[in-house]
Amino acid sequence: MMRNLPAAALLVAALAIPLVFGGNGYIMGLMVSGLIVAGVALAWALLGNLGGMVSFGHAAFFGVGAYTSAILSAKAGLPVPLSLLAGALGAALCSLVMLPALRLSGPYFALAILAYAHIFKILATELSSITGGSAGFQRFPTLPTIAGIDFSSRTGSYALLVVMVALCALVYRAVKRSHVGTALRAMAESEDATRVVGVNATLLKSWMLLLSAFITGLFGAMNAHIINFLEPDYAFSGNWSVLPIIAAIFGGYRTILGPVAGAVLIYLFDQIIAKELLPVGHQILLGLLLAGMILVAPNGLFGLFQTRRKGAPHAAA
Amino acid sequence: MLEVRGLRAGYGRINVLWDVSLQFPTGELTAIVGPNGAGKTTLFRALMGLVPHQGEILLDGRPIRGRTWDLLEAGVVMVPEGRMVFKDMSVAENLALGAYPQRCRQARARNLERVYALFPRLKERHRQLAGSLSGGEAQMVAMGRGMMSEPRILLIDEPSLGLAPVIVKEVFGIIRRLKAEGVTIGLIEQNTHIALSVADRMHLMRSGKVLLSQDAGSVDLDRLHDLYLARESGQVQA
Amino acid sequence: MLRLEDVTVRFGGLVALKEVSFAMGEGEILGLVGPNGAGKTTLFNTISGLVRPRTGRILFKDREIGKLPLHARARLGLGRTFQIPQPMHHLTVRENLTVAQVFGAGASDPARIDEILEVMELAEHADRDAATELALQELKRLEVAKALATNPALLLLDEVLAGLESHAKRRFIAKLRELHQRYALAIVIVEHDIETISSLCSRAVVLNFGELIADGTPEEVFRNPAVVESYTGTADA
Amino acid sequence: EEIAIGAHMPLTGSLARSGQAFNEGMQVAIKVFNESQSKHKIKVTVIDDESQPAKAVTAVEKLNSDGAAAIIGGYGSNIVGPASDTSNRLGKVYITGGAVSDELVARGNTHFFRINNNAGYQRGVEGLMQELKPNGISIVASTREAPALLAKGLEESLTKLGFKVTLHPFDPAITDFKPIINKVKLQDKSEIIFMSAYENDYVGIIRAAKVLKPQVKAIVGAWSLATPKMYSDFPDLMQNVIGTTFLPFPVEVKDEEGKKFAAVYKEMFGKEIEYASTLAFVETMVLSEALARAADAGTLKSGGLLAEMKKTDRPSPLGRITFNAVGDNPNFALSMGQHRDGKIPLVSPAASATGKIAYPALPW
Amino acid sequence: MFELLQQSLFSGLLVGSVYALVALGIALTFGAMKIINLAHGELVLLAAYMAYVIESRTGWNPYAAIPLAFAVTALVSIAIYLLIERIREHRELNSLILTFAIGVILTNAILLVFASDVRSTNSPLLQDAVSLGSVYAMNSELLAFVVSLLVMAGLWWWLRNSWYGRAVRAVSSNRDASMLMGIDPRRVELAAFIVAGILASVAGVALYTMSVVQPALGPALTVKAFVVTVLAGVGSIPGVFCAALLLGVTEAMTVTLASSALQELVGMVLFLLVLFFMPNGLFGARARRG
Ligand SMILES: Nc1ncnc2c1ncn2[C@@H]1O[C@H](COP(=O)(O)OP(=O)(O)OP(=O)(O)O)[C@@H](O)[C@H]1O
Ligand SMILES: Nc1ncnc2c1ncn2[C@@H]1O[C@H](COP(=O)(O)OP(=O)(O)OP(=O)(O)O)[C@@H](O)[C@H]1O
Ligand SMILES: [Mg+2]
Ligand SMILES: [Mg+2]
Repeated sequence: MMRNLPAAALLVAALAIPLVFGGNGYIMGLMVSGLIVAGVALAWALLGNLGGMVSFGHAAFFGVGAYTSAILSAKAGLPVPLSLLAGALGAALCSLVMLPALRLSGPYFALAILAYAHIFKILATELSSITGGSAGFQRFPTLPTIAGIDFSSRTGSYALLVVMVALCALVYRAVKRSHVGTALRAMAESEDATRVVGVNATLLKSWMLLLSAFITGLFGAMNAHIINFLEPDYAFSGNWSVLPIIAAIFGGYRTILGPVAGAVLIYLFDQIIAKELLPVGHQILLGLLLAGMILVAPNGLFGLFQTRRKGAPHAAA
Repeated sequence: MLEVRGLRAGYGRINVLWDVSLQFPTGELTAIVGPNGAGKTTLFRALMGLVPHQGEILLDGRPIRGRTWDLLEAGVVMVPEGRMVFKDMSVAENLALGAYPQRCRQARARNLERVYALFPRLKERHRQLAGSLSGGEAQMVAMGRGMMSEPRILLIDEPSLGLAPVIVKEVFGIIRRLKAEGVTIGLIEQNTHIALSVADRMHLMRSGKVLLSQDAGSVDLDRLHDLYLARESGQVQA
Repeated sequence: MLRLEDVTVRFGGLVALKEVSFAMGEGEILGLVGPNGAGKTTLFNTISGLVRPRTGRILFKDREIGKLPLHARARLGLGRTFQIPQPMHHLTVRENLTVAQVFGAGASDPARIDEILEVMELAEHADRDAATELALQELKRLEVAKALATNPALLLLDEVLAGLESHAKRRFIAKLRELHQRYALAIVIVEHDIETISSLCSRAVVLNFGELIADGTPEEVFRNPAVVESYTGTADA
Repeated sequence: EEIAIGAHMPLTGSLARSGQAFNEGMQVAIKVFNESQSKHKIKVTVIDDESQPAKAVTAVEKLNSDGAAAIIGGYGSNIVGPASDTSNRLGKVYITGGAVSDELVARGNTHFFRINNNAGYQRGVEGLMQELKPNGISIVASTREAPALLAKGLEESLTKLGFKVTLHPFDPAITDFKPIINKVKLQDKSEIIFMSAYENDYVGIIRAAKVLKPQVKAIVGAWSLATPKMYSDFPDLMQNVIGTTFLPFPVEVKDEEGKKFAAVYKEMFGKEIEYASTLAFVETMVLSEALARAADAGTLKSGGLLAEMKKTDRPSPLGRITFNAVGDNPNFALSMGQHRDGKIPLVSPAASATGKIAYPALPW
Repeated sequence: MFELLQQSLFSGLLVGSVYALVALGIALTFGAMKIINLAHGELVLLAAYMAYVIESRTGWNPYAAIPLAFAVTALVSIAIYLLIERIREHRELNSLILTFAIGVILTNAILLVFASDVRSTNSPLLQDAVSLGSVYAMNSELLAFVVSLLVMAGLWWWLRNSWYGRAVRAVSSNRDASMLMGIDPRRVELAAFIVAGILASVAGVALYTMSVVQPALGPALTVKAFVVTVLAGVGSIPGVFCAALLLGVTEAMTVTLASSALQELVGMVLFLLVLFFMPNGLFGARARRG
């Protein structure tokens, strides 16, 4: 029971927020943006924790998901729920192009993905007949009303995102707890050792990349229909790569709830507290917070709470 | 002379050494034997300041405050197992690093020649990355690297590990020669017979304690055997 | 069971294995000896798939496996240990075995893992982090345990006995015999200790500079002058 | 009576330079307005949108929930777009002077107003070209949103006017422009280089031109070029360069309002007014007056502001301001100013010129 | 056409030399310590702003700012190292995040102090055009080229001939073993960071003299530098120089032969191709181990 306490607390908070702030478009807007980051942070952490791959380029999946969904819903008239799914699939499909990068390790992989993100961004700018180029792409459908719930309203979007984040967290948990998850954990630092006992490392890693891209694309697509405006600089902005990393690390990227809570907290801290204290250059506070966190609690907020599992890595000497 | 008194050391939650006291008298070869996991390697690592520890370590009667690099300057050198080579550096670079302490940089070229003469295989492979060497070759690098620094006190951890019988004989030949040159040596060795053939004094460790200390000439092999198999316990001095 | 035909491996200019051919039968315990750098580990790497040979064929259970990826060979029943132990990082000892079992043997059987832990004297370390909390000999036992967990038909052991004190060594040898019996294992073992090879193996092959220079019973092999010269040295140094 | 309004500006991020200038102009307008009469007091809350759409959207939501009567928009169509959408949904009047995309007025938002547009910039440049009649024009344009839009528009309209036009779009990450200028020099051989970009690009492009010395007759640019600041920072590069503006420098403001603006601006920030701050000043004045009128009529709470905004028709330092059905200001047109020894006379169109163009107009 | 290509080849080489200058610092800390200093771009930028301060206050040549720039970058560099040094777990990943955070702090500090204006040199001497035959350049570009060649040679010599170079790599290869060699890991790593500071200060001043700086430039510099480092292959200092020139020339050629909008695209594609087909980089001799 104790182990599920953080999850339960988060769930209660998630339910309480619309009850308390439901009328406040501002707070709900911040929550929605925070949850978008949370979804991407979860996807990033999944790849980082299970796949052992640090990515600097999740913006690629985010942007592709956003554009795919927006274009399909506007130009092909696909209903938005389907276009969201298509966006996620589009992002996953794109990650297939990145499979060669799986051969690379550590920073090389991170940088290769960054290069892909750049390439996709430039393509979105140059293929202006499809994407509208740098002028941007607007006038595509908002989130629909289904069964009486208007998902384009702040509270509606919020509810949708909470459910989606929760679903993704459950998928993540299932993978992590499976034997596949255990094998993946080992693979990051001892690839040969895992392969000689029969683990098909490349395949498992590919699946993780695909899954991570899928989730990121899904959130990119949802964000597009919430903001209702796309342009390459925004959809492929480095922010979509960087913020989730900060959030995940802050919350604890080896945990599942860490990235989620980290994203929301960081986002709210930055927008509500930091902006109040320092109207210009408030990110300096974010930087300080992050640096402090890494030094004081390298395993993140949730890592702090977690009782150290027996056999967890610990510093020798 | 190197001496430890009441040494305790361990890794995080696990304590390995319990009040170990022993001496490495100048110019002598002190062998340490004992079953696996007894804490022999840990003893050497603690001596070199690689493992946090309590208790006193004295060099020539003066306590040292375990800075590894100060020990190296003072001529105390450890040869670790072959796993501890610099994997992504070449054999030549590994050996060159052996001569890092100020006092032996001058003589680097000469010492390198000496090492290459003892292990011709290393000369052949001087540009190969140490990480791709065979197990035995890596062991030779570790040994050669230790000799690059002209040790005054040399602590060697299982030099015969993974070496072919011919090479083992050569390595012990080298150890004998070093001893003859006046180097104080501490040696961990599983093969009691080989150890006894070069040692002046022998200590048996078990479960983080020194159980038996004897002069090499008067070793009671049966006693040793019993202790290995843990039929007896308690500190024994001979 | 296992057959190598003219296997050659090169690293740049270095010929690490030169047209090596041999075969071994079901349930055999084969000793593989030779001087340092002779190519023993390379041979294991080639069989298990870490190194691609330039030429030659590798047959396992009458199947050409030379082109199969690492994991596929493991699933066919090839278990191996690493000379420099390579535990799976971030996993406990037990998790190491579980992964090996699930992916290598294709089934999850906790009881069997407990048994292996017991046999390999790792039970008390079962919940330690494999990569950072074990001493060298424990790591070596873990290597064997992992290989066993994949349910192998052929076990490639690379110097798992090196550095064991004599009593432990004897115990280990007895254990290997027992495993060999119980699971009808074929074993290839690399070892520098002549006694061990003599007492454990029915047959030994000798590599020198990548070439197979002797094949026969341990007694025969260790009496072979070429072997004495390159490997064991003269009787007394 | 105190009326609270809100604004979102890019005070940090890629558009921070323009955002700062906008903020200053807006602050001056508030001060000028509050001092000009004593019945109403306008109070503005500014939120940094960090040059990001999502942040701008939440800013609008926050301002709305804090009770802002109307919203002054920031800079950049990609940011103003979603922000004004939100504002529209919330039923709040939204006015901007920093978003020129045509898309914005095609959405049918009822609460959206803007005082400038792409067409205005185009008109200014087209006028100049028709006066100069160059044999060819090379447009060097950033692929960022606003510059790309202007470049596209100009390429079409100038071609239609019979000019030979070559477009060189460049990635914003570019720092060395010599290869582009070299193409202009050796392939295009045109007489005019037109730059549609931002300050750092201008410096790079003009430097490259100074090194390669193509046979052009004038270097012309869009916004943020013909400003006193650019001259004082880079005097050697700016001499004779022409850019869009509406005020000569030193400011020769003929109308009272402009003079007042310049004086208060100097007092508050210790520098001369510039282009972006003027835009912000005008939009803020227009909004303030409409707010005051609605408050006087007692309709502020009941949506009277919208009607008052639509009735706007006033002169301004930018020329006449009115809003058409979609909220655009059809009168917007810019002049072209030329850097000359620290001064910036207006050289085109002839009607508003304060000096004669130096042609060929080159910094070397 | 020939003239066109000639000039763009030349321009590409000059731009490449600045890429090299910026990259050397990253190559040093990454190649030697496996630590990617994501704040390196900001260090360079900081140095550039020091050049601006000196030039605008005193009217001296920006190169006169190198001592001041060095003092500042070295201090910041030391601070970065002292913080990294405190990281015990997952050093490679966590130092990435830490230096990223420091980069954010520096970017915003620069923004607060220097505002968001664009800055560049005003020195007529540095901006003047020179022609070498039929190709043209600014004085500052030629100077930067020479400086970067010298700096590269200096760094190469240092890594080769001082004990530090080898020692730093030993520390990153196996910390415990390096201590057994008598190496004080903190001392050699600190030295590496100080040298990276020197490199950043020179790069920043050169950048200021031939290009335009603004507070948001840092991350772009870091990424470009890192791309060059990987392209070169870890551990090869001359390789960094060659890879940087190659990248510069490729970009310039893209502009000339295709469109300048594709410059970055082609650069990235080149990078990926090298990464996939030559995982050790163009000049990296060392095997990359997982
Ligand atoms: N890094 C570590 N973390 C935790 N425990 C360790 C570590 N290294 C060694 N140990 C433990 O310390 C004990 C002693 O190890 P040590 O390596 O000193 O033994 P040893 O006498 O050298 O044995 P061997 O003959 O196997 O080399 C072992 O029981 C081992 O489990
Ligand atoms: N990747 C590699 N690159 C270059 N040379 C290599 C590589 N791997 C192995 N070698 C060389 O090939 C030879 C054979 O090595 P191998 O590890 O097979 O020897 P071994 O017989 O296992 O020796 P040992 O008994 O010392 O473990 C050695 O000389 C080694 O240095
Ligand atoms: Mg040991
Ligand atoms: Mg071997």
